[in-house]
Amino acid sequence: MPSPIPVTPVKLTGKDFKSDQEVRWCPGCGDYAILAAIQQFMPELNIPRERTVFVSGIGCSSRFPYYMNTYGMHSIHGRAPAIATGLSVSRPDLSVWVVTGDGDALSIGGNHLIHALRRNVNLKILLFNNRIYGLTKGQYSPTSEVGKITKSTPVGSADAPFNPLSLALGAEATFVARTIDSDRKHLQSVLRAAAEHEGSAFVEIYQNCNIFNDGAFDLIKDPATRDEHLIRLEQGQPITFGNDGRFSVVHPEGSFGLTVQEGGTPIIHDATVDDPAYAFALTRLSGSDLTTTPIGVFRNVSRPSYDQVVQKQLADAAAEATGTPEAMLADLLNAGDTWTTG
Amino acid sequence: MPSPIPVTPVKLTGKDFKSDQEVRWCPGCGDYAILAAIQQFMPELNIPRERTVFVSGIGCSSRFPYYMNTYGMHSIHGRAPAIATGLSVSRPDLSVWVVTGDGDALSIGGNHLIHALRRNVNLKILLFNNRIYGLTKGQYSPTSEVGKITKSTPVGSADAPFNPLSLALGAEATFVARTIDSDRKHLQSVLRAAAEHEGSAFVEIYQNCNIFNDGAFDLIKDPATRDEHLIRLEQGQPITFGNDGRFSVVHPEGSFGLTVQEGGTPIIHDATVDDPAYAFALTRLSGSDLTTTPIGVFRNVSRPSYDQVVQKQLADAAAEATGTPEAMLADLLNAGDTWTTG
Amino acid sequence: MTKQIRQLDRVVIRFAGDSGDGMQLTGDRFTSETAQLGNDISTLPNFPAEIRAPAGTLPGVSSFQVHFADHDVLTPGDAPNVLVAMNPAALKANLADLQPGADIIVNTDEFTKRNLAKVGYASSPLDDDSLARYSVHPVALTSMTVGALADAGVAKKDAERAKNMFALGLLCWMYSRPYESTLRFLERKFATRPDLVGANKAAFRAGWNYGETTEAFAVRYEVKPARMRPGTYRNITGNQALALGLVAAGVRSKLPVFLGAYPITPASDILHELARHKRFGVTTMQAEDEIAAVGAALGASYGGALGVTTTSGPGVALKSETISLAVALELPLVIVDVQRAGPSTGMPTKTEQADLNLALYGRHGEAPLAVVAPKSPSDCFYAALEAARIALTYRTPVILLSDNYVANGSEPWLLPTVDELPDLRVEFATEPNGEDGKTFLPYLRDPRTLARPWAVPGTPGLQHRIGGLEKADKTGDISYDPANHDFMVRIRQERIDAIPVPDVDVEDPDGDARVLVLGWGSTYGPIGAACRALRERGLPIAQAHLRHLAPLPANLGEVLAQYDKVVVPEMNLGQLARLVRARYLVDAVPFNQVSGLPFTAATLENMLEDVVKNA
Amino acid sequence: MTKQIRQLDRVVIRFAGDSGDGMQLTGDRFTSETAQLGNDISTLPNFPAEIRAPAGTLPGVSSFQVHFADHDVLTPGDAPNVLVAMNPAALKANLADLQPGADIIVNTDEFTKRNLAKVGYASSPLDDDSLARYSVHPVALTSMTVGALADAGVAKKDAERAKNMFALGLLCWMYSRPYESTLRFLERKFATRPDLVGANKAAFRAGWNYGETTEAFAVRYEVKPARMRPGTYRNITGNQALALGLVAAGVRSKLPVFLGAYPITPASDILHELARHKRFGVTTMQAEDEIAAVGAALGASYGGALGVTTTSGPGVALKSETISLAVALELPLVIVDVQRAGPSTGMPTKTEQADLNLALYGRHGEAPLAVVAPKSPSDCFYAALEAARIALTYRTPVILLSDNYVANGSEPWLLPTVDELPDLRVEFATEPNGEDGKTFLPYLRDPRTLARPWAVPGTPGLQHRIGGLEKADKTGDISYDPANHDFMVRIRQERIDAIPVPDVDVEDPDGDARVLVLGWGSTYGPIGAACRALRERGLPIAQAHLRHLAPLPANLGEVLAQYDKVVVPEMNLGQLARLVRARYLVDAVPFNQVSGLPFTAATLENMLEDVVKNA
Ligand SMILES: Cc1ncc(C[n+]2csc(CCOP(=O)(O)OP(=O)(O)O)c2C)c(N)n1
Ligand SMILES: Cc1ncc(C[n+]2csc(CCOP(=O)(O)OP(=O)(O)O)c2C)c(N)n1
Ligand code: SF4
Ligand code: SF4
Ligand SMILES: [Mg+2]
Ligand SMILES: [Mg+2]
Repeated sequence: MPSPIPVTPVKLTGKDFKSDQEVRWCPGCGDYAILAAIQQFMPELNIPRERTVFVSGIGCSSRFPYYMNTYGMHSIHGRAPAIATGLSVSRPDLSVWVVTGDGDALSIGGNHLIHALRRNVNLKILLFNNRIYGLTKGQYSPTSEVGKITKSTPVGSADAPFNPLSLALGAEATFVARTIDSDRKHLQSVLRAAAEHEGSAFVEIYQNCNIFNDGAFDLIKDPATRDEHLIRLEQGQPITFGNDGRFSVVHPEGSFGLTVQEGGTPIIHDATVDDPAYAFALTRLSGSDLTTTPIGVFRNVSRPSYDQVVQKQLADAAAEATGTPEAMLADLLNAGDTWTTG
Repeated sequence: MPSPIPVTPVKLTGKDFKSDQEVRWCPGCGDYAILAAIQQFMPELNIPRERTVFVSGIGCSSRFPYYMNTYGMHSIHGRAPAIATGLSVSRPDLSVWVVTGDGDALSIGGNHLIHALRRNVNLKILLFNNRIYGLTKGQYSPTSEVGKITKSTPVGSADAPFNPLSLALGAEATFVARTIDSDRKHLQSVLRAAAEHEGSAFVEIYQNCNIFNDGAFDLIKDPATRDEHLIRLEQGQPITFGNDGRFSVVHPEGSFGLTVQEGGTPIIHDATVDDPAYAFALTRLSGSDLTTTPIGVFRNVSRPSYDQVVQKQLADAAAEATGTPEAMLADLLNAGDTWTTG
Repeated sequence: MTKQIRQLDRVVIRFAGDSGDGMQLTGDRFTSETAQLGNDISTLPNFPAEIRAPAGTLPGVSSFQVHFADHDVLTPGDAPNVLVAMNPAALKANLADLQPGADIIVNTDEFTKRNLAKVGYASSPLDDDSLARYSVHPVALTSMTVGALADAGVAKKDAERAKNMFALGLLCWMYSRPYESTLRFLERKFATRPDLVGANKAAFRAGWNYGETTEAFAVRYEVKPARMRPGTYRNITGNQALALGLVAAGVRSKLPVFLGAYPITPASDILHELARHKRFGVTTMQAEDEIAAVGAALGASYGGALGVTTTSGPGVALKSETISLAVALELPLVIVDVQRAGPSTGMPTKTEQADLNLALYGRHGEAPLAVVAPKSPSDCFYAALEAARIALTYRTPVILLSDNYVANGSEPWLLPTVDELPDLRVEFATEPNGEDGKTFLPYLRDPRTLARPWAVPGTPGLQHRIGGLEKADKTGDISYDPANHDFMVRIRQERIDAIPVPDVDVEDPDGDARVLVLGWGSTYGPIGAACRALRERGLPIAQAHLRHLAPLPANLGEVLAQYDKVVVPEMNLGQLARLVRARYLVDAVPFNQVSGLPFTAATLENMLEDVVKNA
Repeated sequence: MTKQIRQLDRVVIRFAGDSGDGMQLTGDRFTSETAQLGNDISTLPNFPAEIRAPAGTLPGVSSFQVHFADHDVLTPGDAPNVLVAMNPAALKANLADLQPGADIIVNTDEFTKRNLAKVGYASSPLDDDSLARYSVHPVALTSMTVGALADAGVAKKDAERAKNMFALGLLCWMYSRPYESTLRFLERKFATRPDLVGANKAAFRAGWNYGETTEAFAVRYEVKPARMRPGTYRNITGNQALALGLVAAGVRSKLPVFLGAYPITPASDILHELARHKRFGVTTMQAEDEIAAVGAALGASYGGALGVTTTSGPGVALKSETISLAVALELPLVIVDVQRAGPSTGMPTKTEQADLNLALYGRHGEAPLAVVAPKSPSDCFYAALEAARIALTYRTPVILLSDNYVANGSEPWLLPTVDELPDLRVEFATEPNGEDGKTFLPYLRDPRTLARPWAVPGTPGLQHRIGGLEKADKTGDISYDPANHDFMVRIRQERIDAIPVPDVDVEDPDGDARVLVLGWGSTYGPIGAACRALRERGLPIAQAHLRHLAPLPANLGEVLAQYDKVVVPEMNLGQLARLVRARYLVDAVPFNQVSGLPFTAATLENMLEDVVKNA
């Protein structure tokens, strides 16, 4: 099916996507890097700015739309996927992006998120995961590690976090990926794949909150440790990492999960396998501790989007319709048992 | 840790668990069988009736608490897990059960459900899944098959359903099981395992709504077809089914999922493996079409319950406390910089 | 045998039986036939919250009341003249509502020991003199139906099920109703089961013939057509009319309609109805919950659709936060609240008007919006159009307060032509509106409507961002400026207050009334009937009925000032009364009934009689 | 050099700087020292919504105002006498609020070209005559601090950061504040970084010495202690006091406190504070959202705890449906709404009183509950106890309407002894209460309180089921009976209306006022200050302030009737005014400011002067 989104007539640049609003995150916040990466990336899509909409909830990350010279809505806490669903379903000619945080998407907004994924609404959902509530000044979030000490949990949080990608897969997501604020190229490669995907694309972006959870992802960012912990998934490539690729991600016989081994036969990454069990196994490689953390596209499979089905139902109905809307309305009003007096 | 729930001094019977309220489901509704099975089962637990609480949301299924001679709350749509969490966490001496429907738990209540599971709150959650909205007279639900024709979807629903067990596993559930209204023995065996589990136990019960979705589970209930489609999971046993066990559930080499094969080497069921990838793979065996549907306990692993951690934090704080609450309060009020005038 | 034919001016019939007895269908058919005869009608269905409570029990009773007359009727009638009781439960549950002398047609087959015991009848009321005050017609409905269908080739269960058609046939004979449309209806309904078409038709005819031939019924009645405004009519329920009004709003605004809804009694039928009209470009989305439903509708409005969400009280409560966002965004949005009895889950199938406060005040911060209410089933059509008009023209959320009584009740509707419906076309912004000719100011207001421009995504050059944080006047940028906030809070209120709405009409035929009854929404019928009855008795009384609750009609203060006494009957504890007291400092006296049932005309007549006599 | 010492009766100082400059801490310390000196105090912090807006910008300015006096003060002061401006943005953002002649201490080091440009200063205001009306003290705060710490062994960045302590030292010298507690505080705060303890102490001393030695400051001031009721005091913010009130309610009721909360500005600090008091058996749960938070609190109440939930307006909107359930269940529940500016996200760090309507009416159906509001920071303690008392005694949800102004403002609090706090013990049901001695009737009411029994799970023999469907009187069984519903709706209203609350006091010292100012909540301070000022000018005026908004005090009608004119100042568009107008048909005149800022006493004084003179 050809995309209903028109192509931009003039080539745009990253600068075209900067709005006139002053950016107001804390100096050093990872959100800056993500913003810059996205602004630079957008022209690639050849979508006119006016056909692009960013919808966000509430949180530091959710300030994002203000900084993009596209249409945008900074909505309310947790509800961006729901609002974006209405927009996307009714306007197939738009490219609709959701920007959200770990609290916004997974705490208050968890239900809308999983339903958007289940429905496969044509949304690109970017979850800026800093594992903390930034805007409300540092409470733990549903992605904070167990025992996290924050203002609201002075002796440590009592609950296990979500693994956002596992949750997304459990919710039947068709596209699931992870990337990092600090790696612009990787971030953009993931966005590229997400943008090409028809249906919901769920992208977790690890983002540093240098005020309330500084260094949360240092293990996989710091050049000194990064290579020993970060696993880059590449379609069709064996999954290895570590200095000189000394670690392999292997699939032990009889096991359903994956483990990391020095040497060994790495599995070949294939995000397109239909059974989500593989991608699910991949998501379990990393927990809160990040020791073996895959980034890249975990799953990328095709299933009709909600938007497509709804539009098809509308088109089918329209095709059967005869006469002007006014005439049809007159018929509708006069339908059923009527009688005339006079 | 010894259970904080006392043991009943006198042996109870199923009749003791019947309340004086007239049961008001449609004649033939699967809810009757579930009710009878649970009433018969409860005495086994040796828990006094007054220590047992059923909390439900809204829906046909959610009428359940009225019929149990225990404490009970028929709350509001979707919120039972949240309300039960507050009760369970603050009252470790109670056995708290949640009764919910596919709409109640997975549509409006999806967020509370996944968070209760993530936290591992000590709740036994029974989801009566009839794949339809019964109480509101027959709209499709998040477990209805794609293309379902209902009052709200006259040309078919446009969205893929949840697999409730996959979702639960994606949400870090520690105990996940499935059973059927019509198989009392199986139902009770699953309840037994759920009751023994410390933390959240999530049990999906296939339930026939003979008014709005009659026969939804006939394939796995009808003696003529049942044995060829229903897979009974038994801990430590090979997973086979079909007449004379002619089908095996096998784990093809290199695969992360499971498939069904005539003959072949069946895998041995082990619900206690820590990696949820196995249980997840099991849940993918069955989709909306029920052709190969496992029932039984999919996953049963141990992780501290939210209740335990919270109680421990309270106990630790109490252990450090000195003096009467009144004296401590006086100290608290007088803490920090004070000054006295006179 | 020739039967006597007696003329009546009005009749109230109640069909009552078990939930499984098909009473709603029976009532519907009778109503439809009656409508075609040209009587004026009003109906009131009444069914249990349970889908199918245990057969034969009191909570399982389902009933349908129809009032028809040779003049215009305003209510479904207070006390039935005729009760059709399909079992002992139906008899017991409804007896107290009957007038003395009423006809009771009972299905004797169901008066078994077991069934009697189920509802606590020690002995059969048919056998003692407890029904002496009524005119009882015992009819073996089930067995006669089964007998009549002996050769119809259907299972006994199906034959038994057709007993409602037997009853309908009998009633149609009694009241001289035409039956062609019912026969056609049966053909449509059972299109895939020709055997059932035959069986049901046969049962209907058997009932008719039974009336014609048996001696048990000596009299037939006729109710002459009412003199109604000439035109084409159909019978319609409030929920249907409301759905059609939304479809019409789409056609007349040339905008796609997007409904985000989560099922809830008694609003679900609007979703069901709209789901069938995709050919009009109507999208219906069953959302995961009420918050998502209103969110999706708001998202669609943002994209240039007419966003609508339908629900009942609990749903409005959940939607509050998002409605507050819609107030801040100043986008069109129609929120339909089909009220039911609360608080909490309350009595989902019963009626109430207790969400007025919620509609007016149920949001955090100062978050004003418009509120309208329909006064009758067919008026739901026009109320929906009016809600859409205000939403689209003034870019504001509008709450439409229907209730279970109008939603499920029905009445004849004089069908409008499409042309006479209001033109709801809107203009989207397409050009920069800044003084420099280049800037777009999303919060620059139209001086006439105080509405901001509706610049939908896809419009080149008008990219802008909106959100829930306070916005600077004109630019819409985030602003924490104190003076700006004060200004924006006031202008949001002002723009609602300034919406021009029609003056409220006062019905005071002789102009000599000293008492005014002020109502809103679904109480229109009973209040009107009570006023009419009083006037007929020579007691002058004036009636004013509000369609617009926010803003209030400009002339309301004046109207209230003209009367010595203002009475406000409501199915709540006095919410409108409080509003007008605060606004006009008028000692408006509330009269409240919060029983889940509509006022009867008699209740109001009694109360108002006292007021008028003491005024 | 000997300095002149001048006596003042009151001073208002505002510390202003960048979000990263530590102004809140500086203000806090100054306040604490001042409090210990025995002055009466009131404070007002004011910080941006952004966590850390770009350095040097106007939106990034954070300020803290403290008003201290030798007499009791009611507000943080209208116009500062002294402004400490750490950079050009701080100067620009605050200048308009100053009195002519005010002292301005500026950190000249920050007045660079770049910083000036950031806020749109073409040239430095220090160099032209734009500050001629003020007494400007240019101080090179940063470089002097760095200089003073040259040998302190800390990094330059840390040295620069200590400039707020230099400023504090200087101000402490100017106003003759004791500094021991600040030095102790620094030791505690930087316990793990002895180098920073030293550096900050040194910076503080350097600031002090700078005042003492430089010629730039010729005068020192003294403000004598206020005559306050004897006792032990501490300085406390509203949020802290509220949290302590809840702890106290737990201790005095001997019940565990369960807080279900979802973080939201400006309520989060109550969660933070309560999370630290587990030793009192206080459980705090950070829930997944507001609905879960109130749900968990209600679940805990059902289990016999004092269930509490804390939030702000958007959260209350989301909780509405569950609060309605709590109304139906008749269980104790305290809902704290720390109001902020709305609608929608509004201005989260600004104050407002616009949730009164929401608290009173924001639920579907007739769902009455009790509403109380604190009038000052320390009063939050007592308001929390009162909310708990009503919730526990009358088994009802209670909404406590705090707001950002009292929540973050602070004042000295005369500490109560534990014994004088109300006894909140409750009795759980333990025995059947039916006439037969065997049945348990969960909705049989205590004739005195109209409360139903609180039978917590675990109580043998009292098993019962409750829910949101309408309940039969006494038995609590599901009931659709019309008369029962009408009864239950009315009794739910009646039981709230019948809660005995103290009469409202009127402050009318000479008894000759003809104008009454009626307020509620956080406007107490500015209204009181305005009334006092008017009286001092010989203009009589009466003040009444409501703690209870539902039910209203029994004597309120009488009180209102005694005055010719009633004025209701509110930080909303007239919500209380509408309430009393409707209830008492009194022409109460609203006076509204919805700017996100508290009223200044001067604003009210001007307005009231007009009213009094024209009354
Ligand atoms: C209904 C509602 N509840 C709570 C809040 C307060 N709030 C704003 S953002 C936020 C969480 C922010 O965390 P996250 O989504 O992780 O975003 P971040 O700031 O970390 O980017 C909360 C609780 C709100 N604005 N609205
Ligand atoms: C807030 C709210 N929204 C909607 C409803 C209406 N409602 C009641 S039950 C229900 C769904 C029932 O489906 P399910 O949970 O599957 O239960 P079942 O009746 O099938 O057992 C709905 C939508 C409600 N009571 N409250
Ligand atoms: S608080 Fe954290 S997430 Fe928010 S802007 Fe600052 S650094 Fe970024
Ligand atoms: S509607 Fe369906 S689920 Fe509900 S009671 Fe009837 S049969 Fe059972
Ligand atoms: Mg975050
Ligand atoms: Mg269901």
